[in-house]
Amino acid sequence: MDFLSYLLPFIYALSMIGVFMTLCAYSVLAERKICSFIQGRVGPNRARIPIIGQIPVLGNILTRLGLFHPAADGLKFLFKEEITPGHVRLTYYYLAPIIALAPALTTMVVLPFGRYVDASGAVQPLVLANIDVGILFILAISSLGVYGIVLAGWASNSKYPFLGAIRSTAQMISYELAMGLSILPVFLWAAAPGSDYGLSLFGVVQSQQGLWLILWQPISALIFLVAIFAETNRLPFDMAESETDLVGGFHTEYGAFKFGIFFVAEYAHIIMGSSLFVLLFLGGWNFLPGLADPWPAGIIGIVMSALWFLLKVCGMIFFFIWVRWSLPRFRYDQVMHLGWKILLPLAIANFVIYIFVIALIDKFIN
Amino acid sequence: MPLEEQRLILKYVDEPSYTNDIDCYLKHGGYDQLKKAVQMKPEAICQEVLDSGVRGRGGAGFPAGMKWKFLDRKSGKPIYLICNADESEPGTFKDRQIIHKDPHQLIEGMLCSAFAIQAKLAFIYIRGEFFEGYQILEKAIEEARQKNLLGDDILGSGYSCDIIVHRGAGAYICGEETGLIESLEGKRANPRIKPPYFPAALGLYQCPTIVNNVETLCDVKHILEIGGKAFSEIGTPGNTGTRIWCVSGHVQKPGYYEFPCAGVTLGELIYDVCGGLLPGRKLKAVIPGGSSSKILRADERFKGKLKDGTEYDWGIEDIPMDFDSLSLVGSMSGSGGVIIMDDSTDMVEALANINYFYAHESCGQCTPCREGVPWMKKITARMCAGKAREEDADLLVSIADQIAGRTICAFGEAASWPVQSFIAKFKDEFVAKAKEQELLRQQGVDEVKETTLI
Amino acid sequence: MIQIQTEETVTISVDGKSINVPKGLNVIEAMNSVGKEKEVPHYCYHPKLSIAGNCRMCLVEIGTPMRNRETGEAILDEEGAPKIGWIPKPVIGCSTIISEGMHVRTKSPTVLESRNGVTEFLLINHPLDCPICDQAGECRLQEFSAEHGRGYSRFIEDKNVKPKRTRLGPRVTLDDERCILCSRCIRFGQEIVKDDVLGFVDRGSYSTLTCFPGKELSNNYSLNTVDICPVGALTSTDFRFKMRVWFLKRTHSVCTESSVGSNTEIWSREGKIYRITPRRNDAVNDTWMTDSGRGLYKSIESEDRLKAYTMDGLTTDIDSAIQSARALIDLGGVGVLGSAFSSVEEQFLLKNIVDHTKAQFEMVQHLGDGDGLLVSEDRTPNLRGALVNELLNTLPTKCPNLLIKGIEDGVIKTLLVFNEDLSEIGVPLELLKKSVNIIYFGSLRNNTSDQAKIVFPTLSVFEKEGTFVNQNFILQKFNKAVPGPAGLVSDIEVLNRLLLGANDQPGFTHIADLWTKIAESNELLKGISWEKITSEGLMLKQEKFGALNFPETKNLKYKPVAELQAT
Amino acid sequence: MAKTKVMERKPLTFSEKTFIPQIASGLATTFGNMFKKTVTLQYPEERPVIPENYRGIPTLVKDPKGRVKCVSCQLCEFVCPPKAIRINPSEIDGEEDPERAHIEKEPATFDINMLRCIYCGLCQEVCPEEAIFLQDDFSLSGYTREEMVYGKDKLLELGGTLPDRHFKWDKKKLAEESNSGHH
Repeated sequence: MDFLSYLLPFIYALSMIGVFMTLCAYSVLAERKICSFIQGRVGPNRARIPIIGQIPVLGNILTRLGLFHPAADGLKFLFKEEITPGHVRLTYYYLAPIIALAPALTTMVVLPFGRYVDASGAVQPLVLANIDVGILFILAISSLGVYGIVLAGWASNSKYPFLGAIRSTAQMISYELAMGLSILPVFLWAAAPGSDYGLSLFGVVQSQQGLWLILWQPISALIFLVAIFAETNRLPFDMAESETDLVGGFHTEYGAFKFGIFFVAEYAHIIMGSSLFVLLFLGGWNFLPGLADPWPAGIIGIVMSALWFLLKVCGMIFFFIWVRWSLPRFRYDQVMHLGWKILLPLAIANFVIYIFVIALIDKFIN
Repeated sequence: MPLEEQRLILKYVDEPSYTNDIDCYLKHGGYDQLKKAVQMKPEAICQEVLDSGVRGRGGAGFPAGMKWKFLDRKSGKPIYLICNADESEPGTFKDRQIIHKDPHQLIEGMLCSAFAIQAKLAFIYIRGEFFEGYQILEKAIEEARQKNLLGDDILGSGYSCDIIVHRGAGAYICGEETGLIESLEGKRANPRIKPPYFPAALGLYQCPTIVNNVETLCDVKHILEIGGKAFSEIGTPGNTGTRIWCVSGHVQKPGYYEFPCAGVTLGELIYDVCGGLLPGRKLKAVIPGGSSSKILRADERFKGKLKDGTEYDWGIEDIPMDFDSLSLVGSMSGSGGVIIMDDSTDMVEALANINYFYAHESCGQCTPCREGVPWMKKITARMCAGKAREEDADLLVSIADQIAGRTICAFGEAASWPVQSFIAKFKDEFVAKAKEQELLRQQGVDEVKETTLI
Repeated sequence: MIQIQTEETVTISVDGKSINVPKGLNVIEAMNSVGKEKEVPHYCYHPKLSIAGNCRMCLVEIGTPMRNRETGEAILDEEGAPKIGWIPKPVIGCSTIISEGMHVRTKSPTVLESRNGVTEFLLINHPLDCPICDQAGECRLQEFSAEHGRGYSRFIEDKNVKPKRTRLGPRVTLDDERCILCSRCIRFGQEIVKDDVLGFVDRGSYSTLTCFPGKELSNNYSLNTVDICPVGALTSTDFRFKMRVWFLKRTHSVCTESSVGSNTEIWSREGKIYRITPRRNDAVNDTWMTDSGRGLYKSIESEDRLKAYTMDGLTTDIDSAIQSARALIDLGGVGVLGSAFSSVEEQFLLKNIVDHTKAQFEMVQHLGDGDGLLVSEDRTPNLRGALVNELLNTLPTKCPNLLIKGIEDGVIKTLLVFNEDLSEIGVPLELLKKSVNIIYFGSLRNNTSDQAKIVFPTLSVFEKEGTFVNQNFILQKFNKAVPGPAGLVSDIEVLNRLLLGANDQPGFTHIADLWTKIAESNELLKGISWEKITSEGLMLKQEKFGALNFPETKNLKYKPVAELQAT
Repeated sequence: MAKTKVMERKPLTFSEKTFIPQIASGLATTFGNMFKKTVTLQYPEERPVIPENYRGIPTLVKDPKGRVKCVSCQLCEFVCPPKAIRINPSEIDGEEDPERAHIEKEPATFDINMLRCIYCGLCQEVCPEEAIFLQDDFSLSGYTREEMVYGKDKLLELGGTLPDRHFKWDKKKLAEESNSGHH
C-alpha cells in the first residue's frame, strides 16, 4: 500500500505528461491543418504508418486527416542530423531548450483538469498537487520559460537570435505585469474572505458554477487573453521568432531535436495558457453557465468532467491557431505600446474598479 | 489602192534571176559605190551619212552618223567595224534575207563604212544558227577578195581592209553590242557596263569600235549612191530612208516589205500589203517592233501633239510606221518585226511565250534580269498551267518595274516592256483567267492544263 | 580598282549636304568616307578588284549641274541655285567616279526602291540556309536584306536548284545555290593571283560558278575567295560547320609566315583559335593573306608543344629554372643564338643580356622562295627587328659558324638558343652533347630541346603581345588572342627575370612599361610608346640599312630601302 | 528630394482604435474560409492542366518522321540569357546517312544545363528550324550537377515528336532530285 502510494504519483505524472505531450503533438497537426483550411489548402495528408495506415478504408481516412504526421514530425526531429554551430556557448546552448520546456511541463503539476467526489461527498479536483497558491505557482514557473529563450538567444552568439532574445525578455516583463494585475480581480471575486480556496485554481472553478467569470469580468478576460498570447510568443506577438525580420529569432541557430524541443515548448505553453484561461474564465469543467455539474456519479462522471475540460482547452487551442492565421504581426514598438500604455493602465483600472465593485457587492448583497 | 513598195536594199532580191554571186551583183552595178568611196575623203563619207540622218536599224534607232562621230579617232589604237548580224529578236527576219540573197550588198556597205571610219579590220558577227548565211558570206568574201574588192590595197587605193565572219554560239544577248564584243573577244557574252565601256572609245580589245546592224550598213551603200541629202528626203525628217518591215502572225501574207519611213500606216501594212487577217478574225493586238517592244491594243486611240505642233488622233490602223510615231504611241519600231495577233490569241499564253524566251536568253550577269525575268516566266507558266492567282498580274508589273532601267544592258527593258504593256492593256484577261481557275479549284476540278508552249 | 593619286578633294552634295571627299573615288568609297549612315550597299564591288557592276545593289541617283551647251555657263533655277541635271535612271555607284559639284541621292525613294528590288531578286532563289550557313553573321546579303529587304516573300514558285557541296580545291567548298554571281572570286583569281581557274558556266538563272575542267582552286591564296565572297557560297573546308562567327572574338595580329607580316585577325572562342583571316592594310597586304599563313595556329595545339619548364629533362618550376639558368650564365662563356621569330621586345631584352654577359651573339637566316605576292624570300617575321635592336649590324648567315667555332674552342660553355633547332641549321649535335650547356627557349619540342639542360617553353605569337618589324620597316603590333598553356609566363617576363639578377633594373608589369625603356635606349624607336603603335603600324626610319642586301626581291608591297627612302 | 504630400486621413473612431471589431471581422473571414473548397491540387496524383504555351523545360523535338530537326545553328546558344546551352556543331556524314546528307549540319553534342536555364523561351522563339520547344515538363531533379546537364539524347527523348507542316528539308531534297526549280 505504501509502495503503491509512492508509485501512484509517478504513474499519474507520467500519464499526464503522456497526454500533455500528445496534445502538444496534435496541436502542431491542428495548427497545420487549420492554417491550410484557412488558406484553402488540404494540409498534411501524406504520412502513413505501416499497419494502421493499410487498413482498407480507415487507413486512408486517417492518412488524409494527417493523423500520422505528428509521429513523422517527431521522428524527423529525432533523426535529423545534429548540427552545432562552432560559435555557440555550448553549455547554455544545450541548456536553453530544456529550460524552455521544463517550466511548461512543471506548471501542469498544479493544473486541475476535472473533479471527483471523494468518499466524504466533497468535490475534489483532479490534480497532481492541489496547492493553495496554484496561480502564483503557475505565474512564477511559467515566467521562467523566458530564460530558455534568452539563453538560446545569447548562447547562439549570433545577432538574430540575440535580438529575438532581447525582444522576448522585454515583452515578457511588459505583459507579465498586465497579466498578473488582470487576474487579481478574479481571485478577489472567487475567493471571498474566509473561503477555503485562497489562490487555488480549484476554487476559481468552483466559484463559476453559476455564471462564468468571463461574463462577470470581461475586461480581465480580455487582458489576460492578450497577455497569454504575448507570454506564449504567439502571433501577433511572436516578436522573438519573427521570421520575416529575424530569420527565426532565438532558434535561428537551432536544428533537429533541439529545435523540436523549442517547438514542443511553444505548444506546451499554448496548452498551459489555454487551460488556464479555461479554468479562470470559462468555467473549467463546469458544463455550462447555470448548469454546472450534470455529470453522473462515479467514474463516468469523473471522465466526462475531464473530457469536457479538455474540450474547452481544445477550443482555446483552436482559438490560438485561428488568431495566428488571421492577424498580422505587430511591430515591436506597437507591442510595447500596447503592453505598457494600454494593457497595464487598463489592468490597474480594472483592478481598482473591481475592488470597489466587490466591496459593494459584499456590503449590500451578502 | 494597192501600195507600192519602195525598195532600196531589197531592190533585186526577189527577182528570179538574181543570185548571190558576185557576177550577178556586179551586173547590177555592184561595188560602184565602193569604187566611188575609196576616192572620197573618209570625213566626207561620214558627213554624207550624218546628213542622211539614217538611224540604226537594229532596234534602238540611234542615228548612225552620230555614232560614227563619237568614235575616238585620236587614241592611236586600231579601229574596228563590226556588223551585227546576230538577228535573234523574235519576229525579225530581214538580215537573214539580205545575207542569203544579197551578201555583196552588205560587204560593199561594210567596206564603205570601214573606209569612212578608217577601220582596217571588220567583223561580221553572224548568228550561230545562220549556218547557210555564214557559208554564203564566206563565199562572197572570197569572191570579193579575188576581185581585189577586199583585202590589201583595195582597188589600188592604198586602203586595206579585211572582213572576218564570226559565228556566234547562239545567244540573244550577243545582239547587244558590248555583249557581242565580249563574245567576239572569246569570252562569255556578258554586256559591259557603260560607262566606261562605250564601244566608240573602248570596244573590241579595248579599241574604238563601231557596231552597226546589217540593214544600216547596207543603207550606207545607198546613201553613197543617191547622196546623203537625197536619202534624207525619203521618209519624213528624222525618220529617213526606207525600212524593212517583217510582218508575221495572223495575216494572210506574212513577209518582209520595204517602205519609206512613215510611208505606210500600220493599217495599210496589215490590210493592204499583207492581205488582211485570216477570214472571220478580228485584230486584237500588234507588237510593232520585235517581241521586246510594247504591244498595242486594237481598240486603242492615241492622242497628242506631234513635234511640229499638229495634233493627232490615231486609231491603231492610222499609226505611221516610223521611229518617232511608234515611240509616240508608247511602243517602238525596234528591229522592224511586226507581229499581228487576232482574237484567237490568249494573251496570257502569248506573254508566257515571250517570257519563256527572255528567261532563256538572259545572260545571267546582273541580278535584276537574271532573277527577275525567270521569275516572271515562272509566274506566267504557272498561270498557263492552271494555277493563276488574281494578284499575279500586279506582281508581274511590279517585278517588271524592278527590272527595267536597273540592268547593265537594255535586255532588262526588253524583257520587262512586254510584261508591262501586256498587263497594262490586257489586265482584264489576266484577272479573268485567274478567276476562272480559282472557280475551277473551288469546284475541286484541279485542272492542270497541258500547255504546248513551254 | 580605285586608286587615289592625288591629295586633291572635290566637293559633292550628298542628299542635299555638301561634303569634301578625295578626288578619284567612286560613289561607294566616297559615301564610306562620309559615314555609316550613307553607306551604299554593294556585293560585287571590292576595293581591291576591278569593277564588274553586276550586282546592281549600289544604285544611286546622280546629278550634275546643268550647263548651257553653247556658253558653258551653269544654268540656274528660279532661286539662283545651279540647276541639277539628274540622270533619269539610277546608276551604279561602283563605276561612277565622283566629280566636282556632283549631286548624289542615297536615300531617295527611287534608290530605296531599287535596293529593295535587287534585294528581293537576290533572295528569291537564295536558299534558306542561314541556319546551316557558315557565312551567317558576316553575310552581306543577310545584313542588307535586314536593312533593305521587304521582310516577306512574294515568291511562291520553286527555287532554282544548283549543285551544293562542290569541292573547288583542297581548301574551298562551293555551295552554288547560295552564290549571287558577283564574280569577286573570279576577278580575284584573274587579277590578284593570276591563277584563272574559276568561271561561270551556263546562262541566266542557270549560271553556275565552277572550276574550269581539269583545274582546281589550289593556289596558296584560295581562301581569300572565301573572305571576299559576300555570301556563304565559297566556304573554307577547314572552318566549315565548326563555329558560328558571332561567338568568335577577334584579335588583331600579324602573320609570321614571312617578312611581309600580313595583318591578320584571329578568331577565337574560349581559348581556342578557329580561324585566321586577313585584315586590311593597304601598305602591307591589302586585304589578302596566304592559305599557309592561316594554318599556322594549328602548331599551338601540336603534340610537340612544350608545356612545362624542365631541367635535365625533369619538370621544374619557373623560379628554380631561372635560378639555374642565371647560375650558368654567371659562370661566363655565354653564347647566344638569337631568333628572328622573337618579337622586338624580346630581342631588346636579349640585347641587354648579351651586352651584360658580353656573350657571343649570332642569328641565322631562314630563306625560301618568294611567290611574288605575300610570301617573301625571308621566312622570318622579325629580322629587321634584330637590326633595329642593334643585335645585328649585318645580315645573318645560314649557319652559326662563330658559335660553332666558339664551342669547338671551348670558349662557349653555355649556349642560349631561341626558337632554332640546332641540328637543322648545321650544328652537329655530338659537338653539343659533350661540351656545352644549352638553355633552350622555344615553343615546340625538337632535337635541341631534347639536348637542352634547361628548357623555357615560350608562348606562340597567338598567346602573347608584342611587335614585329616587317620587310618595309613597318613596326606592327600583335595582340594576345588566346591564353597560353597553364603555368607559362610570357617570354618577356622570363627574359626580364633572367636579366634582373644581372643588374638592378626595375622590373615592369606591362609591356607598355617595357616600351618606355625601349624608346629611351633605341635611337630608331625614340618617341614610340606601346599605345602609339596603331593597328596600321608605324613606319620606321631605315637609312642605316641601305647598304644591306636583303633577300627580298619582289612581292605585293615590297620596296627596297633605297626606294623607301625616296618616298 | 521629392516633395512629400501628406494625405488627410479620417481619424479613427473609438471602436476602431480598440481594433477589436476589426480583429473580429478578420477572424470571421478566416473562419469562413475554413469551410470553402480547397483550391490546391494533390500534386503527384492530380496534375494541373498545362496551358498550351506553357514554358516548361526546353527539349529537342523530332519531326513526324522521327528525324532530328536541329541543325546546330547555335542561335539558341547565342540568345540564351543565362548561357545554359552548349552546342558542338558537326557535319552530317553523307555516306553514313545519305537520307539527311542534304541537311549538312547537325549537333554533335547539344547540352542544356537545366540548373542555369531560366525558362525564358528565347531559344524556342529564335529557333529557325522549330527544333527546340519548351514543353509542359516542369519538374526535374537529379542528384549531381552533372546529371542536370541534359545531353542531346535526353533532350530528344524528352522532346519526342511534334507535328510539323513544313518539311522544309524534304521539299529541298525533292527539288534537288527532280531539278524542278528550273522548269
